[in-house]
Amino acid sequence: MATVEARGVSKSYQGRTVLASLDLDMGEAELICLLGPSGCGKTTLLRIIAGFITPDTGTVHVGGRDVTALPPAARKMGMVFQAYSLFPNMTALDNVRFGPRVAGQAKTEQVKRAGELLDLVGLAQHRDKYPHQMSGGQQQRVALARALAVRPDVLLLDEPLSALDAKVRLQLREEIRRIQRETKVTTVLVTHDQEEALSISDRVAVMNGGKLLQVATPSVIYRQPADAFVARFIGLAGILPGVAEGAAVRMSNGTILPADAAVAHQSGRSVEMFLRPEHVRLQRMNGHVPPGALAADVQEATFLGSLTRVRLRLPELPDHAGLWADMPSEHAADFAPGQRVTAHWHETSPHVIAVEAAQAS
Amino acid sequence: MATVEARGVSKSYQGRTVLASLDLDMGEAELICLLGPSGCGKTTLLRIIAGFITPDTGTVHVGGRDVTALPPAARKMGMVFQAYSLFPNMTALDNVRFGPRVAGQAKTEQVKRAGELLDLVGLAQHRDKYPHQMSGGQQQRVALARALAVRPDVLLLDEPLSALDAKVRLQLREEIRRIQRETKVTTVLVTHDQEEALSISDRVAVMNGGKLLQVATPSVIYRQPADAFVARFIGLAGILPGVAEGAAVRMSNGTILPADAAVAHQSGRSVEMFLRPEHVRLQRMNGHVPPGALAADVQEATFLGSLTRVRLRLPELPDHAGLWADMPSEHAADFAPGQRVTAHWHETSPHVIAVEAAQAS
Amino acid sequence: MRRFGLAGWTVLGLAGLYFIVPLLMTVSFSLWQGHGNYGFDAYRSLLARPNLLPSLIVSIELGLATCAAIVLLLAPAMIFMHLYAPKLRPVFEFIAALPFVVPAIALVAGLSVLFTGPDWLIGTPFYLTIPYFFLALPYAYRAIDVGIRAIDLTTLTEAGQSLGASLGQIIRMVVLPSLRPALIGSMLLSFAVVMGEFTFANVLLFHTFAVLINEVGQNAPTEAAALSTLSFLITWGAMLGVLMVGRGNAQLGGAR
Amino acid sequence: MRRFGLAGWTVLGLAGLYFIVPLLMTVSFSLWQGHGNYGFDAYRSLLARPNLLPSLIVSIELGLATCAAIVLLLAPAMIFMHLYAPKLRPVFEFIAALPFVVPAIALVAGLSVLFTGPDWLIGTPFYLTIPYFFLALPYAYRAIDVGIRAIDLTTLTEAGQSLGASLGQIIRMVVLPSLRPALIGSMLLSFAVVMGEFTFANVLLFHTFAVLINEVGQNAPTEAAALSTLSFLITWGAMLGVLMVGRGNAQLGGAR
Repeated sequence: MATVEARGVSKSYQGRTVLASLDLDMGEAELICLLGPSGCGKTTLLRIIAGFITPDTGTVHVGGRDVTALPPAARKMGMVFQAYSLFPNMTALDNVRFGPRVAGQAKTEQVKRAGELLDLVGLAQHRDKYPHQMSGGQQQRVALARALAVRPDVLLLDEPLSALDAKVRLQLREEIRRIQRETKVTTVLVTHDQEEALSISDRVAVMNGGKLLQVATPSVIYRQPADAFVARFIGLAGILPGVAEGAAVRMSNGTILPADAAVAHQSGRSVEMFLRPEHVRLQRMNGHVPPGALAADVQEATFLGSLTRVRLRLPELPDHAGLWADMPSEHAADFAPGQRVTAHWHETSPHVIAVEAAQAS
Repeated sequence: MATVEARGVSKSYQGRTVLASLDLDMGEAELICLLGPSGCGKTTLLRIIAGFITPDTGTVHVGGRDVTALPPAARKMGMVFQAYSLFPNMTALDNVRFGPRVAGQAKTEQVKRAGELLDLVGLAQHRDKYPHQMSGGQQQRVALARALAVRPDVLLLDEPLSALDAKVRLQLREEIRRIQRETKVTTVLVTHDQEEALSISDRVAVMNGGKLLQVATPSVIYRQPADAFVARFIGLAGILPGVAEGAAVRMSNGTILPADAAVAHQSGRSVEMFLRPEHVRLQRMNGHVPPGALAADVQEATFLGSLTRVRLRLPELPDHAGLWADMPSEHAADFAPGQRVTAHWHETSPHVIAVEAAQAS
Repeated sequence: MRRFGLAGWTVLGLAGLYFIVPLLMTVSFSLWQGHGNYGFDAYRSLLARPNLLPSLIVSIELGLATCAAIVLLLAPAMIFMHLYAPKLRPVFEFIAALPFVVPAIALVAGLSVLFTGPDWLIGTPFYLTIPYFFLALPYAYRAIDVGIRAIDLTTLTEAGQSLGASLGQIIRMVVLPSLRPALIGSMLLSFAVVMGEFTFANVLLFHTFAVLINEVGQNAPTEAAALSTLSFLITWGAMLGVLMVGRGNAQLGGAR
Repeated sequence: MRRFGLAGWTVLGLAGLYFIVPLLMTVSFSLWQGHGNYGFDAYRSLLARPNLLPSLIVSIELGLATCAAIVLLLAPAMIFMHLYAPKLRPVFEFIAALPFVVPAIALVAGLSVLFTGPDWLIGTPFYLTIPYFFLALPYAYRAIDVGIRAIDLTTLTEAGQSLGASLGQIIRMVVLPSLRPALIGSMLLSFAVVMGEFTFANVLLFHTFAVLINEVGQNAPTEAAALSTLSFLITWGAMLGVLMVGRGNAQLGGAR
């Protein structure tokens, strides 16, 4: 329900830079995931927005108002923590009405509001339970209701699902998305799980080393990663190193592989070609390798249900080159480990990134 | 390197049946996963094979030899535990050579064997580290090497990956498969993670309530689940309840949906039709619902990278009916939440199971 | 999981005997009236002693004063340490362990020579509250520390702040209620320590309950046995209280 | 994380003063020779006392005997309890807490009247080893329990068994080496308890180190101060030993 603007935010601890002059803009009612490996600064950024950490430089505006100097209690932000943070001495209902209560609302108002929110998270019948009587997933639902009870301008979720079982995690993920859509609260979610980020976000902000590498919709992040780090971190990708030549890439063994026309302006530079497993098609080797294809050996085939994922070894290319190919499990019998194959793909499928470009462009 | 046969194994604790007269046969060099929800008895079965638990009835044979009365130390089985179980007062090398050492091998032999095994698990350069100096994944690799050092007839893995990060879990899973193939040790792996079981096993043994429901290859388990429990537990499936009529199933709203000809012999019985999301195709609603298709609303679309998974609501069917459909992410824009659609599928896709058949057939 | 080691049972049995046999003998001896007669004479003459009630009152007062010091000084200091200065934990641990490692007798021998102060303090037994606070420190510290660790104080405080509560509100509405079992436990333990303390009171010549027990023991064996029995009962009661506060909370979830 | 509460610093400061000021005063008083002169006279006459060495030896012997009992009785019993009878844990916890909740003075008053036994036991101070074992129990139990919990004894034992080792081999090669720091810690703590114990020895009329300190304190103030100083130094040394064994292991990883 409010925009969030972080401008030039940086933070160091004992000389170690955790956030390096970072800018982030969020629209109203938007859900953004801060995604990155541990130590990338994503939690620090969230805690700066929450007010638990004071940035060394930079400002945070919420709905146009500068909140940089405000203490957490004055920021009107709801927060859900990774660890179970419910007040252990209170029932679910009392936890949820804690915010309205310290704000001095009338008790009937508090209870009404808390009841509605417990309804929203599907726990109306558990209102009188204490935290230790609820499962982890239920506790996090109550924590979500409690955070929403203060009608926050911004909702901050600090890895709220990471302590939960896989099955509960999936359910609660959908629930959070639904509730965020219904309440239209601007939301920041911190996670290290790329599947979670892709599936839940309006936009994903990929972080590494205290910097924002790319902020974009899940499908752009997946299809057009801004740099090699994002390409490696998001989803699974085969990597083929080579040199750009016109609208193609030349491998170290001389093979010319077709690529997007956009490669043309990188001509002559060292590049890496990223290929998603769903774009790679295999054929059993029948003597010759057609132009635009690569010779490979099947190293391992992993049954994943509807799909079987095949890992390929590329004997003619350097060690760090590798490819994966997904295929319907019905066809997997043709590609057992050891089988010699040729791999090919549509020329628009590869995403080519210059090796020097370590930064977001 | 040895067959394993469990015959009529049962175990109760204080009147509660944990294993109910269960039979399991394993071939030489086979890798079987015991898969099931917590409390299904899978760990009890593993510990009976290991000798830590004495069964109430039944026998365990390894390589044709009855080991039921043998203590664990005499069974020649290597075991890897869920919790980090390395001896904290010993280096990686000393941990691995513990087995040969208590067996009275010459010290040079012990060290040579331990070195080879640390090589095999890729930790040759960490041989002098203590457990607390290693990561969780490294510790489990050492535990694997230690279990193999006694040249076991059977390797027993008790949720060896469940304490690890998602990324490390994937790596080590492949590693375990590779090492098992190289050493050809008959292996039992206990897990509650169905993806892990499907991807690593020669055969999967699905357990629930102390019984084996189905023992089959991953692809049979996935495509032809023996009963409703297996169908729900393995992978994601839409469920349509109805009544079998000839080679089709009649829904409660009267719609007739085509199904496999095998349904014919269940004619007249209550059945559930299971549909994998990859088999369901969607079209935007254009006025009428063609025969053999279902009207539905898109409830939620989740971006999963190459695929987008759509959850459907079926307004004309009972509450517990539901469908999912996977589609290439390129086409997902046509199926936003709220969109009315028709869902259809190839008549060989659904798997139909009679509701009364709660048991493995 | 199959066999309970013989050595284990032996030690357990010996330990049980060590506590139960003397207890039974003490109880029966306290009921002995000479020449094969048994009855409550010893208890009657014990209760008739004029110095029983005063010494019991002194000990109870000292116990309550020590409990108050624990709740008003130690608990807040530990909450602040956990929240704002976790680096000071080793200092706290060290201080909390000191009274136990420095022999009480060394402390009291040094102190008795040196401590001077205004008459209103040194002249009354309440002066003992200061050393008793530190004697009780290891137990009270441990009990409160376990309680604080069980509730993830930092996250609870941050959750409260993000909901708009002040630190005072959070401590009053969340932290203290959550720590109630730990605080009650620490007070019961401190009380038990004070009730049983002999060295300080004896050397500094205050007439507490423990000193009385010793005195009686020197000259009236059966009364001493009766007093021991009563003392056992009181302290076992306190112990049961600790256990039940802990368990009741874990099961009923009043504040856990 | 920003401010360390004022109350916290205050309590910390007071606690520090409470320990440091008397210590400094004790040390300076022990060096006072009257009329403004300072020197080591008190230490010299203390060391010249004929009963210093015997009482120190008695205390050290008792301390060693108690340590032996801890390692030979308590540690094996606890290992077996953890492995084969985890349900008995509450019993162990209860027994380990008893000596602290039952006031020592009540115990000794009852025991001194009742305990009879063969002369070779009751006639020597070694008789004290039995009550001292139980006095040291809470500390020793806690130290060993923490050590055992840190190593997941059950899984280690099962791992050893699956590798073909006997229970004896596992305990000798894995369990005891892994518990070494915990065992050393429990012995140092027990030793400190015995060195400082006054009540039992005094009431039962044995002349231990703690009794000597009290005796000296009654009639030779500066010597008492000197003795207190020495006692502080010895016990602080033991304490540092405990800390260093713990830390050394955590960092160098000898056996953790």
